[in-house]
Amino acid sequence: MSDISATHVGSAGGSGRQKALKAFEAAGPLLALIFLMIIGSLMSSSFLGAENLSNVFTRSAIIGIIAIGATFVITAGGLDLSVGSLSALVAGVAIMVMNQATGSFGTGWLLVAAGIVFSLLLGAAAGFFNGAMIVKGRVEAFIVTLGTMGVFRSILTWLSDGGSISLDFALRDAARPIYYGTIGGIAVPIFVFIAIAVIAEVVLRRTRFGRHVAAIGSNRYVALYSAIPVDRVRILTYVIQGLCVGIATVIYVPRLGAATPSTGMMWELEAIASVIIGGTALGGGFGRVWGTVVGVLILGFISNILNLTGFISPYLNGAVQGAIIVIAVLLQRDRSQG
Amino acid sequence: MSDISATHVGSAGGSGRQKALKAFEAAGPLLALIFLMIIGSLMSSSFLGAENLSNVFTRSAIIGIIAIGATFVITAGGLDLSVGSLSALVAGVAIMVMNQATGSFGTGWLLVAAGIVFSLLLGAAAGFFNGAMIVKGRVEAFIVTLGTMGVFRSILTWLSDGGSISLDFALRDAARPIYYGTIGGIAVPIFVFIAIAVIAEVVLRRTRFGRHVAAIGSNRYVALYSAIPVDRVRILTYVIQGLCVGIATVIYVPRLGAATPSTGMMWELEAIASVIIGGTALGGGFGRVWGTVVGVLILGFISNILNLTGFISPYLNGAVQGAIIVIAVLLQRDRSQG
Amino acid sequence: ADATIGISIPAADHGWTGGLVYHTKRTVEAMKKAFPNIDFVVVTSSSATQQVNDIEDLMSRKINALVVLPQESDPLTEPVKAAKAKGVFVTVVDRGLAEKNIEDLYVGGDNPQYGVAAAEYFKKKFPDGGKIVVMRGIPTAIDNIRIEAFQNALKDSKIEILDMQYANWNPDKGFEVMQDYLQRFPKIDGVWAGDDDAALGAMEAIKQTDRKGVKVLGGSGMNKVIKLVQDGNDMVDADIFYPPTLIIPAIELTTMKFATQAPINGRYVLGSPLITKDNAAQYYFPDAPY
Amino acid sequence: MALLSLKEVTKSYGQVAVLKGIDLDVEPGEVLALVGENGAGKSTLMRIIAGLAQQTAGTASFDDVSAPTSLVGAEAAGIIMVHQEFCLAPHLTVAENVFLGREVRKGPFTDTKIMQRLAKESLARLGSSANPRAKLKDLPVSDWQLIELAKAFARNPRLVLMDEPTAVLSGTEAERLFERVREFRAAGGSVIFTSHRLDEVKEIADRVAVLRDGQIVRLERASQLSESQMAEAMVGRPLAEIFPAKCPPVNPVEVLGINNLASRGFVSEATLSVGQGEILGVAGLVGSGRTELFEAICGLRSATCVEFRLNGTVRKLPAAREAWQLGIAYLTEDRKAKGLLLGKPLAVNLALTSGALSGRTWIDKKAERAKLLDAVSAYDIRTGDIDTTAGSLSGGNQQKVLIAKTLASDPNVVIFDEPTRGVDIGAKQQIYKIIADLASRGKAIVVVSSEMQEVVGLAHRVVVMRKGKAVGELSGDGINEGEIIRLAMGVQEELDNVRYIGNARR
Ligand SMILES: Nc1ncnc2c1ncn2[C@@H]1O[C@H](COP(=O)(O)OP(=O)(O)OP(=O)(O)O)[C@@H](O)[C@H]1O
Ligand SMILES: Nc1ncnc2c1ncn2[C@@H]1O[C@H](COP(=O)(O)OP(=O)(O)OP(=O)(O)O)[C@@H](O)[C@H]1O
Ligand SMILES: [Mg+2]
Ligand SMILES: [Mg+2]
Repeated sequence: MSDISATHVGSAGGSGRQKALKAFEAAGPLLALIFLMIIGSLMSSSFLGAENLSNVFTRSAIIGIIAIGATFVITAGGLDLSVGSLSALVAGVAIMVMNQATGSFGTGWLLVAAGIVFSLLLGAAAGFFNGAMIVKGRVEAFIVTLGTMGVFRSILTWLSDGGSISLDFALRDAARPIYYGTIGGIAVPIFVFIAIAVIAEVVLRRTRFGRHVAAIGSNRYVALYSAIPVDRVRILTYVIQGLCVGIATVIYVPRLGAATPSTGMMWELEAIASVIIGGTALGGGFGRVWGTVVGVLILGFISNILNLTGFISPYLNGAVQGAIIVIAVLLQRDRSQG
Repeated sequence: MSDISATHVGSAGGSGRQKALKAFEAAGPLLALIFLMIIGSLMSSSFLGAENLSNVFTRSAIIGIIAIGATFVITAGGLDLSVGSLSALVAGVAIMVMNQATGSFGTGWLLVAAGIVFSLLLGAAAGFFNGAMIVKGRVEAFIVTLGTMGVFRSILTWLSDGGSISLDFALRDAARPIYYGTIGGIAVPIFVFIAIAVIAEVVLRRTRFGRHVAAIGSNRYVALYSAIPVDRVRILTYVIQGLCVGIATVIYVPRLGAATPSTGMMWELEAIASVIIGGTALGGGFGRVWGTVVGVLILGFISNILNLTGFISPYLNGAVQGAIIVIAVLLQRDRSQG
Repeated sequence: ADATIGISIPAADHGWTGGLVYHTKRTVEAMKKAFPNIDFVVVTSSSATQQVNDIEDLMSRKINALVVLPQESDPLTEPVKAAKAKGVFVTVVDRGLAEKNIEDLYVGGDNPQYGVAAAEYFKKKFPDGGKIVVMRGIPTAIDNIRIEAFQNALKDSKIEILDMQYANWNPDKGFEVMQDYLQRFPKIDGVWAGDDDAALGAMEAIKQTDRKGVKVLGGSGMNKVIKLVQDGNDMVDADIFYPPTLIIPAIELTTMKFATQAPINGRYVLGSPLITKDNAAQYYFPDAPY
Repeated sequence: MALLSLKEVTKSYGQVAVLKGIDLDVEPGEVLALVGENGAGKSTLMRIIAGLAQQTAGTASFDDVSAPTSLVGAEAAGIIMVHQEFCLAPHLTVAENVFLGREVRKGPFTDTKIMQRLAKESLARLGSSANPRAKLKDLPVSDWQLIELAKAFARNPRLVLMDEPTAVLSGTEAERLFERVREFRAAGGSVIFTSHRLDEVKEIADRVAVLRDGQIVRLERASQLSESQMAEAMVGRPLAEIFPAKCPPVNPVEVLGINNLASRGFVSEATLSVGQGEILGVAGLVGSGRTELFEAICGLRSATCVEFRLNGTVRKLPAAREAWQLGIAYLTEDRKAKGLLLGKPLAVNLALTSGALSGRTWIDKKAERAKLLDAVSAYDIRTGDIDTTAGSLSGGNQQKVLIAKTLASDPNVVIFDEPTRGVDIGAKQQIYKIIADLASRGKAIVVVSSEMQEVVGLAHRVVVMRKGKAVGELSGDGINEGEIIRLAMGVQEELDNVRYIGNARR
């Protein structure tokens, strides 16, 4: 849709009541989350327990970090379907490389650090590949990333001979704190998640690059006429996405210590859904990282509540999930684009 | 993105060479298909056999008909992720209803016909629901259909108690010809597929409604200001999509005789991919049904060739598929939007 | 070639099917070497629909025998029947078809027995009753059969099933569901994860808490889990045998049929015995990916 | 020594030559006006200078070196273009738009405070008080053009290219712009601008270049060229009286009437009526709510109305499609976003509204084409290739297509909102004649326009709006500019408050 349209339909700030309505809509996902948490605490006594909350936050970190990357891509008007497959691939390759290297590096934190760096590089490189194909090859993002989604997963399946690739047991102990460790009582993944969210929000909102990302998504031609390096910025969003996948994978691997062909299945849908639930526009132009974080938590808590209460037939979990997602977005329908 | 772009990029006809290039790009998916078929016939002697070709065309009919519906939705600037789940639901409910009705209707063609009508109605009704939520409820299509994707599949899982819903064996014989029958040597699904494709192409290209669909996808506000009934047309595209799912399901049921919680998984991705490979723009504004048909056949032949030659590790099928999809689209990159 | 054998199996989308594809490949390679005049074609499919397509494609290649491990019983019945009608020798593996007597040869595990074995394990572990949670697999007929048998076998015991949720035979989902079960139920004596992949996830979730003495039972015989059993892990002290290796005899027997003209048909059902520390060694294949 | 020097610059799109050997020098500290008919090549020439398009032949030099051939290069060299259509990002704030691509940084971060201050200053120098923190999409479009201009001047340019900058500005705003241009010129900056308002060309330009069919046919000091000489050079023949004679109907039968229409935030009390064969002019300052009023009447905006009469029957306000079915046609002032499908062929655009062309169901491509050919000759639409997309037409020619499209369904009530925006003087004359003809055929006509002469010259009766209210009505010989301005501004208010009115909605 043409963006200019927004002007005429959306309308000039206006009265206090309108402003309140706007603020309400802007806070939509947050309200949905709060609402969900109230429901959760009413339905299950263990819901508000520190441990349960910590569990949900911690496991949300993985999709969350990926979704933060997706916020950049989508804000710039792009799309990346390959994230789930990519994280499977990164996990698998990183584990293989680390297992190989135990001979020369030992099994200490040094190798773990090397593995982390390797994962980030691999993720970023894959993101660069996606971005370059889309921007320079001028192929629709949907197609390119649908393609690499198949390619990445296939490569992993091939490397793992269809089975799982497991981290060396000695290495597991060194890596374990990355998922299970706590700092001041708060789990490491939560720290990483928060740190990345804060950085990303700042980058998106306070830096020139972030400005350009939004401008490109808002209207690519505007950006072009303002002498913004459009291609470079667009490719960079995919690199950031890849990097985020790399980071998420670093957190994922120590959790179960293995990559399997089913690792990361459907993560792309979850990530995109989180971004959109959070209020970022699917067509691009406007993105907010905090919204994405809230979106991820909404999804995380929905399934947590379903597991904790279990009063619905497990067959219907998907229906409840689907319905809640739609309702959460209905709360902020101003931004709708159909 | 905005249509304004067209001004600067778009361009008037131009020289003979440019025209030839344009024609080449427009025919892109067709060339990709031909190329694929040449490869296929070189690599396998049975590839060009009447039976094999008939097989591929016949089974492509199912996704194909769904993808034709998706062409309308996408051309109007929408998206429907729920098609796979919907066809599972339609299949399941239709089978249950038919099984129930054998008592009073017998097991003849009458009941089969009633089942067909029921499927189409159910599909259309679900499409209407999607459309109304998106258009009247003003929620992003991605979210609504992601929601109903979960809802439809859950309902089926619940109805089937997690197992499968099978068509009465007596009824199977009555229904069998719908998939396995031939008319003048050509399989029934191929007839249906061609008929629907022709009708859809005519509707999209030659009727006022089709014009309106493209106009809305191109710029919804211009459409509104041109007295086009925007809401009605948008909802109708989803109804058409639902109807197409209904028809596809009618062909699907006699083939497998059962609906399971995994029926139709990932069909949405295949359908959308076919549409885009066929040259329809993901953002809307331009669609072509013949392209979609070619897109479906490309996907169908890729996996057929892989099966017939089987020289690659089965693990890597996904990679080959992904790569070919990207290449097929590279051939027509003019329409790219990233 | 004297004969072509087509093999249609599910794609490697979770651990067990991964192992299946691995063993299929290995067996085919071995058979090719042993019987150079027999051809093999392997196709893998990610859904029942695709598997039907694949079988059609195999038929186009004029196969003489079809070894098929159906994604789903009901949907594959018709297509396999059609293949049979064209005179192809049919070997069905693991999941039976919905109609009897289509296949020439059946090689399979015993799915009801799988559920019963699990139930017996818990009955023996908790003779005085206990509270267990269950993870179901992917919603399919097999999962239903196993769970039903499991529940029936527990009917006359004092064991209480607290809840059942789908974990899709997936370690990540197993981890998540287990974490939530642990929050929800202050006392859990045992977990039936339904599958070794999910069991691994559940184990990590339990390890994370300070709960002691929770018994985790998976199933299917993943080498990693069998190793744990063998090493006397106190959380996982048993497993149910239901290995993807059952594809091996299926392929071998079918090959024999064409290589040697030996009369081959009938049913070959592997039991689903409980693997414990005592017998673990005989089920342990350290080199398999699964 | 010339700042910019063009030699034999030629541009063709395919077979169509748009520019044919342009020789032109621009000195530092000079304001050059480009005038010419729609499609003469003005925008194309500017786009070449700005590095957005490449000439097919000829050379351009800037500062005695060969001129930059990319936008980035041009920007670096100090050449900035303000486009005929808006090039702003609606989701970003005003300050962000102004500094897009030129962000001021403090360390790694953008310095929002400074940019907001500078943007505010830059806007203030153009007389705009737009809030630099507001998102663009939340501002009325009336502010957008000034923001574009502020964006250009904030880039420290040496040469500013402005393509019809005043087409969407009110008189006062245009005045402020000219002041800013004079300031800029005094500081040594150069400006090339285009306009179809020849009076302002005369007022602000040092030199005038008249373009016809891609060639410069006259290039002279502005002081040596009268408006009518310019017009004659453009069109190639002397122009007669621009407005057709008025022949108001006697006691016309009312076709459309409204009592007290209100649309939240924009229109509060609007009462008016238009009769058969009558041309009703609607005047008012920018932002007085005229567009909103008529959009509401056509069902394009929600509103309430005490009474709505159509052809003598009282009914409720129609919905968008209903209005059209009732024979009310609305020509939007915003052709890019609401008027035309820029990516689609002309024939498709023309046929969008017309039920007559296509039957209820089928499209008749032959009829569409015939209609297009009719429209091309009736409205003098200038295009090299009849199958081209609407977006590749020049701005004025797009406007003609829009008018053709709006009239294609033969409506009974026609509301023209800024009908001659971006249209050359010859074409204006034509459009006026079309409007008068429609009226003489008994149609009820409304002309909303910010060009005072247009309202005065065309209308049989004039309604003046102020702050969303219809504040007065003039007719016959009572119609004159002074009276309209008095009503539009309110007697007691000073000239300075005009901007306040313009921004009232913020
Ligand atoms: N991208 C393009 N492709 C083909 N033809 C084009 C393109 N851009 C412009 N033209 C043609 O070039 C000619 C000159 O257009 P241009 O926009 O320069 O006119 P203009 O003088 O600015 O007119 P106006 O006063 O209406 O804005 C027109 O006939 C137009 O159709
Ligand atoms: N798309 C556009 N392109 C250029 N200028 C525009 C556009 N839309 C509106 N304008 C300008 O902005 C002015 C104000 O438009 P807006 O619709 O915000 O207010 P309005 O109430 O319609 O004002 P008016 O009473 O003058 O019509 C218009 O008169 C016009 O000059
Ligand atoms: Mg122009
Ligand atoms: Mg207006």
